[in-house]
Amino acid sequence: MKLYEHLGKELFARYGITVPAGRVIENAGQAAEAASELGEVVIKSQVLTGKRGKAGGISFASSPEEAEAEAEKIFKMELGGFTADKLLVEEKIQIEQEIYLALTVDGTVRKPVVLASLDGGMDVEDVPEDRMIRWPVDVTVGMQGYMVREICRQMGVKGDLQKEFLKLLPKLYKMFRENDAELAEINPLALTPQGLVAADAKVTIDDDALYRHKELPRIKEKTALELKAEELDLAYVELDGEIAVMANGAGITMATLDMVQHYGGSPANFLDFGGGANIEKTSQALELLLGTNPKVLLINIFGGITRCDVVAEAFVRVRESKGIDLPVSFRLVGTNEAEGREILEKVGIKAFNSMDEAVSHAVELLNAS
Amino acid sequence: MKLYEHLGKELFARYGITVPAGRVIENAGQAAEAASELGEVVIKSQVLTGKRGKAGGISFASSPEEAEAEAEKIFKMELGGFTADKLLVEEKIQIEQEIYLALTVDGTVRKPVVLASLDGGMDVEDVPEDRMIRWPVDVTVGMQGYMVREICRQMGVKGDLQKEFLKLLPKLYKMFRENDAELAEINPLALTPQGLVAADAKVTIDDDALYRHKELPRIKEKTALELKAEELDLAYVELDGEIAVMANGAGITMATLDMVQHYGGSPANFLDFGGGANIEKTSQALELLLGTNPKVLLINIFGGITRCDVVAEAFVRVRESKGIDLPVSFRLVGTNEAEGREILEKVGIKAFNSMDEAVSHAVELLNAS
Amino acid sequence: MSIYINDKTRVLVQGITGNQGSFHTGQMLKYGTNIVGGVSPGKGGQEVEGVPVYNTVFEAVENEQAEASILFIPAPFAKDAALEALAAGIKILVLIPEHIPLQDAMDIMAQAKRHEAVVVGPNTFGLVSSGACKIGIMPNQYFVPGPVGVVSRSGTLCYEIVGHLTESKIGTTTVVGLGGDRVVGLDFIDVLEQFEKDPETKTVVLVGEIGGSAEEEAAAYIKSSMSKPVVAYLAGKSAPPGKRMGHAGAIIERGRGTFESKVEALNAAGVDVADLPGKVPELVKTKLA
Amino acid sequence: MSIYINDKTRVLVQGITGNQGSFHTGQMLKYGTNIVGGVSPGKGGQEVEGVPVYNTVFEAVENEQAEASILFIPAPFAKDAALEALAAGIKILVLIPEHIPLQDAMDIMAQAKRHEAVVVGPNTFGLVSSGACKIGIMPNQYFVPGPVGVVSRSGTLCYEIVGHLTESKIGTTTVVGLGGDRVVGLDFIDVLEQFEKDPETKTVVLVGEIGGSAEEEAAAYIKSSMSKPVVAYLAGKSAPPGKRMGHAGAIIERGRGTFESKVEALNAAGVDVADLPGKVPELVKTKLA
Repeated sequence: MKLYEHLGKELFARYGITVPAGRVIENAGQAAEAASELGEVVIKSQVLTGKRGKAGGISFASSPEEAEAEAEKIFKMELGGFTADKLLVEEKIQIEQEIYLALTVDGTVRKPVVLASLDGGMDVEDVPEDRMIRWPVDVTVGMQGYMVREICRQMGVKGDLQKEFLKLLPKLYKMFRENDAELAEINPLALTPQGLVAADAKVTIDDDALYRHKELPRIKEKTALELKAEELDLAYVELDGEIAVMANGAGITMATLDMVQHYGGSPANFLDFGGGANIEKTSQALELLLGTNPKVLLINIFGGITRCDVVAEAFVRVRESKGIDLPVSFRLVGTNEAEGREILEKVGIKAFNSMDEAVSHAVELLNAS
Repeated sequence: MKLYEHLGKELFARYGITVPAGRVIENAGQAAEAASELGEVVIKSQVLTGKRGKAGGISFASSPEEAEAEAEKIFKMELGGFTADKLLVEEKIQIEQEIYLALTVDGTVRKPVVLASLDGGMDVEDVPEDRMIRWPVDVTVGMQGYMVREICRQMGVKGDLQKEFLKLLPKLYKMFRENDAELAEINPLALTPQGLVAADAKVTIDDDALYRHKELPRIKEKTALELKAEELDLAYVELDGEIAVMANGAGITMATLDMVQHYGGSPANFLDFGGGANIEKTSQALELLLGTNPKVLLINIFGGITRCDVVAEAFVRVRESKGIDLPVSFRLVGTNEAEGREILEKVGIKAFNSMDEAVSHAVELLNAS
Repeated sequence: MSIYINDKTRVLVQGITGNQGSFHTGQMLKYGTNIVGGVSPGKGGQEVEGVPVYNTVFEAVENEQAEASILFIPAPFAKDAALEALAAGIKILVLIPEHIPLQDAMDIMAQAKRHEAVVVGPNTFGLVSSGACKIGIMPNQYFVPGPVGVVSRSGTLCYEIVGHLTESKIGTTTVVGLGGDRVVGLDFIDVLEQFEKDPETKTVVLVGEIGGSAEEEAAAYIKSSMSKPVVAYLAGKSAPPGKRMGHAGAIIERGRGTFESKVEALNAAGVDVADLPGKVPELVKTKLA
Repeated sequence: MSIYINDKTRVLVQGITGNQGSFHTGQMLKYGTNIVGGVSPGKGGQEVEGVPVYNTVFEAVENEQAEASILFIPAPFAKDAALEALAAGIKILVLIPEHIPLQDAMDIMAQAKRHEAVVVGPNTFGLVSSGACKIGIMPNQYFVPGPVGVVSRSGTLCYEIVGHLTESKIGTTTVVGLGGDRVVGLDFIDVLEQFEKDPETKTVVLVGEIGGSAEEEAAAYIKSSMSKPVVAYLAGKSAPPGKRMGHAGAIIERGRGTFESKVEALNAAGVDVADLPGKVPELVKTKLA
């Protein structure tokens, strides 16, 4: 779960990390009020899309009037498909140097890793490899002073700035671990006459750990269907094609999409309904799929803990209750395969044995539609 | 630094460990007030000596009048050489079972170790070995649920009581680590109808870590000389013999005391003035020693980082300024030995080469005095 | 020889009294796995499928000398159970649960390293030494002995491919599911090293997917250190960037972990990448021939 | 052969620019120790006694391939410096400072175990391979080569006893100070094992004191596993219970760690315990004869 910048900064502040003075506003009038308190300000759209600045979601103002006018503009802007409900109005800080600093999880070393570079402000992928210091942190040790000194040495940082890092990094690490963050990125980390200030905040919280962070808000910058899928605990991604796909298992669902494309079709979605789902959950997954108004339905089941009869039964129920009339291509093998096929045959559907046959048939159905 | 019971219980409470409702009182009148609030009470002398109960420092009262009378008695009592400034008046709790639980440091395994036994209330040394569960805690892992379950299994604890331990032990461990405790003992840990209650609290904080616990009170249940030694950062222990001993290094100081006894004398103290002390500190150590009014002074220097000339110089200075007239036996070898001997010879003292000679001479001086 | 586990391996089931735990205990026993005990706090003394249940892993290890353990424990409690297994001396730990928090997974891996234990998963179907020992949840019938080692990041897709091999009368030595999470224990290289050393394994199938850099690292290892032929299939060719495709690890972020970069790396290491799952057996046959 | 260290050992000094650090760097160099570098954050690029100073241990290890390190760092910062040394790959770590908090010492020891490093101390004079390499603060002149291994919990008392040996023309192979704190790295048994294996060591002197159970455990080890003769001296015979005699570990608590129990255990293991420090050489001579 990605946190809006202002929420990330609230978290930072709770851990003693300096952020610019600012106000969260919900209408343009409040921007004028904030600017009259803060003086020269920067106004930032609170959306989760990256490249917000390039798209015009960040603006400056040196008077309350100007702030109100800029805020009005930004409130109307669509950024990455979303308009912002809130803006962050912050004092304009005096930046001497822009630094990049982040903590993320490195699957290769299975550790949190510090990323630090004096090339702040740039997109992380644009920083040259040798200018980006990577330091994996042993979780049994935690963030120690020596690690910060060594990171600083590798960055070429000394003296007072090193002292600032010695204060900052243990706080950032504590925040990262205690809040189950996957990413805590400060870019730019601004060196000002008052020390290091987090001028931006990109914090992502591990969805799987949200249950132990009741204090954190729940951010829902998703489409209606994605939200529905999340409620049902389904792995669902909206795509823009025409064949709705349902399968059991993330890998095989991806492979099914790839195969749809391979045979010239286009998938409408990724939907992994998991292993061992019951009739209820399977039905809900199917109903969700129909909501996308696809032209063809493709179901690919390789039953392990998933039972073929359960999927067939759920399909027949939803078909009857919702009156599905779109063409269906069904692949059904594995646990209780015979029972499942029998159920489908009663409604006139012959299930395929192979994924290949089912997918190419789905594409044929699409071309015929 | 040992904490008074009431301070230990305050720490416990801060970590969510249940302690009996209670009041700290400073005069007998307050005992009556406390008893009128709490009902039946137990009144406990706040001294650091063990076996406080057996010595009469704990009493029960069922009315405010009785509480006042008992408190009066306990305030007058001398326990382990000290009278209490404060008493703890607590509600009398309904104890179904007495359990022993402690966290301490085990030098052999170099880890914190949980000690747990269903034979609570007894002195720890009286609990049979096989009834005392010992569980070393890996500090890189911390106290995890599985450890508690295994400790419970070994104790023969199940069901609801195990659930109580699952809540209690992580709190105790957190308290122990975060406060740099050397010992956190709950004996008895009382099983009551409301769950586990810490009926006593013995908490010792690591002196070497006090600097990072400004929030903790400083307990000074020491003799005036011991307090003075502590201020001077000297390792000093008062004994009841007649030969004052000063040496450099804990082991050699102990060995000097042993040798004094070996030759039939009795040491007045243990004083290790450390290695590499300057004239100032050495002088202060000597002045401290003279405060005990010994009959003979024995100085045993094997100089490594300690310089013989510095010790000799300090001795001569103190001798002159304070007018030391008691007999002295001096052993002086090691760094700058020649210079040191010369300084002593000027005031008519011939230093010995060997510890043996110096100690036996000191005993002769004592016998001659 | 077989890698990691064999028919003698003494296996424990943590969470044996739950629905999944008891069902898969039955399935593993049917496959021939030497399950010596189960653990379920508070249920010690019971039996599940004839297997004795203990209250703690320590008790089970003491009584049954278990060496491996498989976890059927809800994600919020999985870290505690995993650390218990490691502390009690378990050397092969299979973590079935999905949704284990990332920070918990890192804590588990740090301790596994200290205890020199092998962790498979989390979010894996487990591993199987075909015909000898299955520690996992995969359907029994597809895992028959043969000359091919299989290592996969995903579950059902792996069954699909092993199913194609079985249809083509090609059996497997060992099949390992690495797990779909971002932080998992074994990685491709660990398993490839074992396959390279295993005389029974003649050819290896690697089933990867988009996201992360595991396939690229595997390719580098294959290029530098493997003499045996490797065939691959990769899922996610059609996936858009920035979207998690079911697995936490299956996401193209910041331009890294793309299908193209993986194919390129594998091809450069001499690995043929099948364009459909069903094409894997053909490629394997050319290597075995 | 020598144990732990020899004339080739590449030694680092952490805290080299401080008073103690620079003084003892000079002393160790005079003894012949192969000091390759020093560390002092913010002072990189300087020199002390001709030794190059680095900002971090990583930098020093990278440039000088140091294997051992000695710490002259104030107690509140010692844990950080010790963890740095261990993380940077130092395998012999000598902790001179006293007053390191107990919890810090336990954290250091846990990491040392993970890194398979040897920690000497804290609150130790260090160790010396006589005539070859001194990593410590003991006076140079007493440590001359010979056939006796010495291991001690205390400092000056150890010098006293080694001084007596030197007077009697008996030299030492290696002398190790375990340190006076309650939690230290090496213990008697670790060092006795090394002496048992070291062909140059013919007899061992163990200098113990009251408190803890290290001497009793050493006695059990000597009884079960040592072929070489051991002579002991124990300080604290006259110490009252419940009082810390200077060392954090030198305290008779709860009836444990008494002089009598230690002498009894050592005698039962065939170890002669000298009643005065000066009697040690006589006993050693009977063993060497």
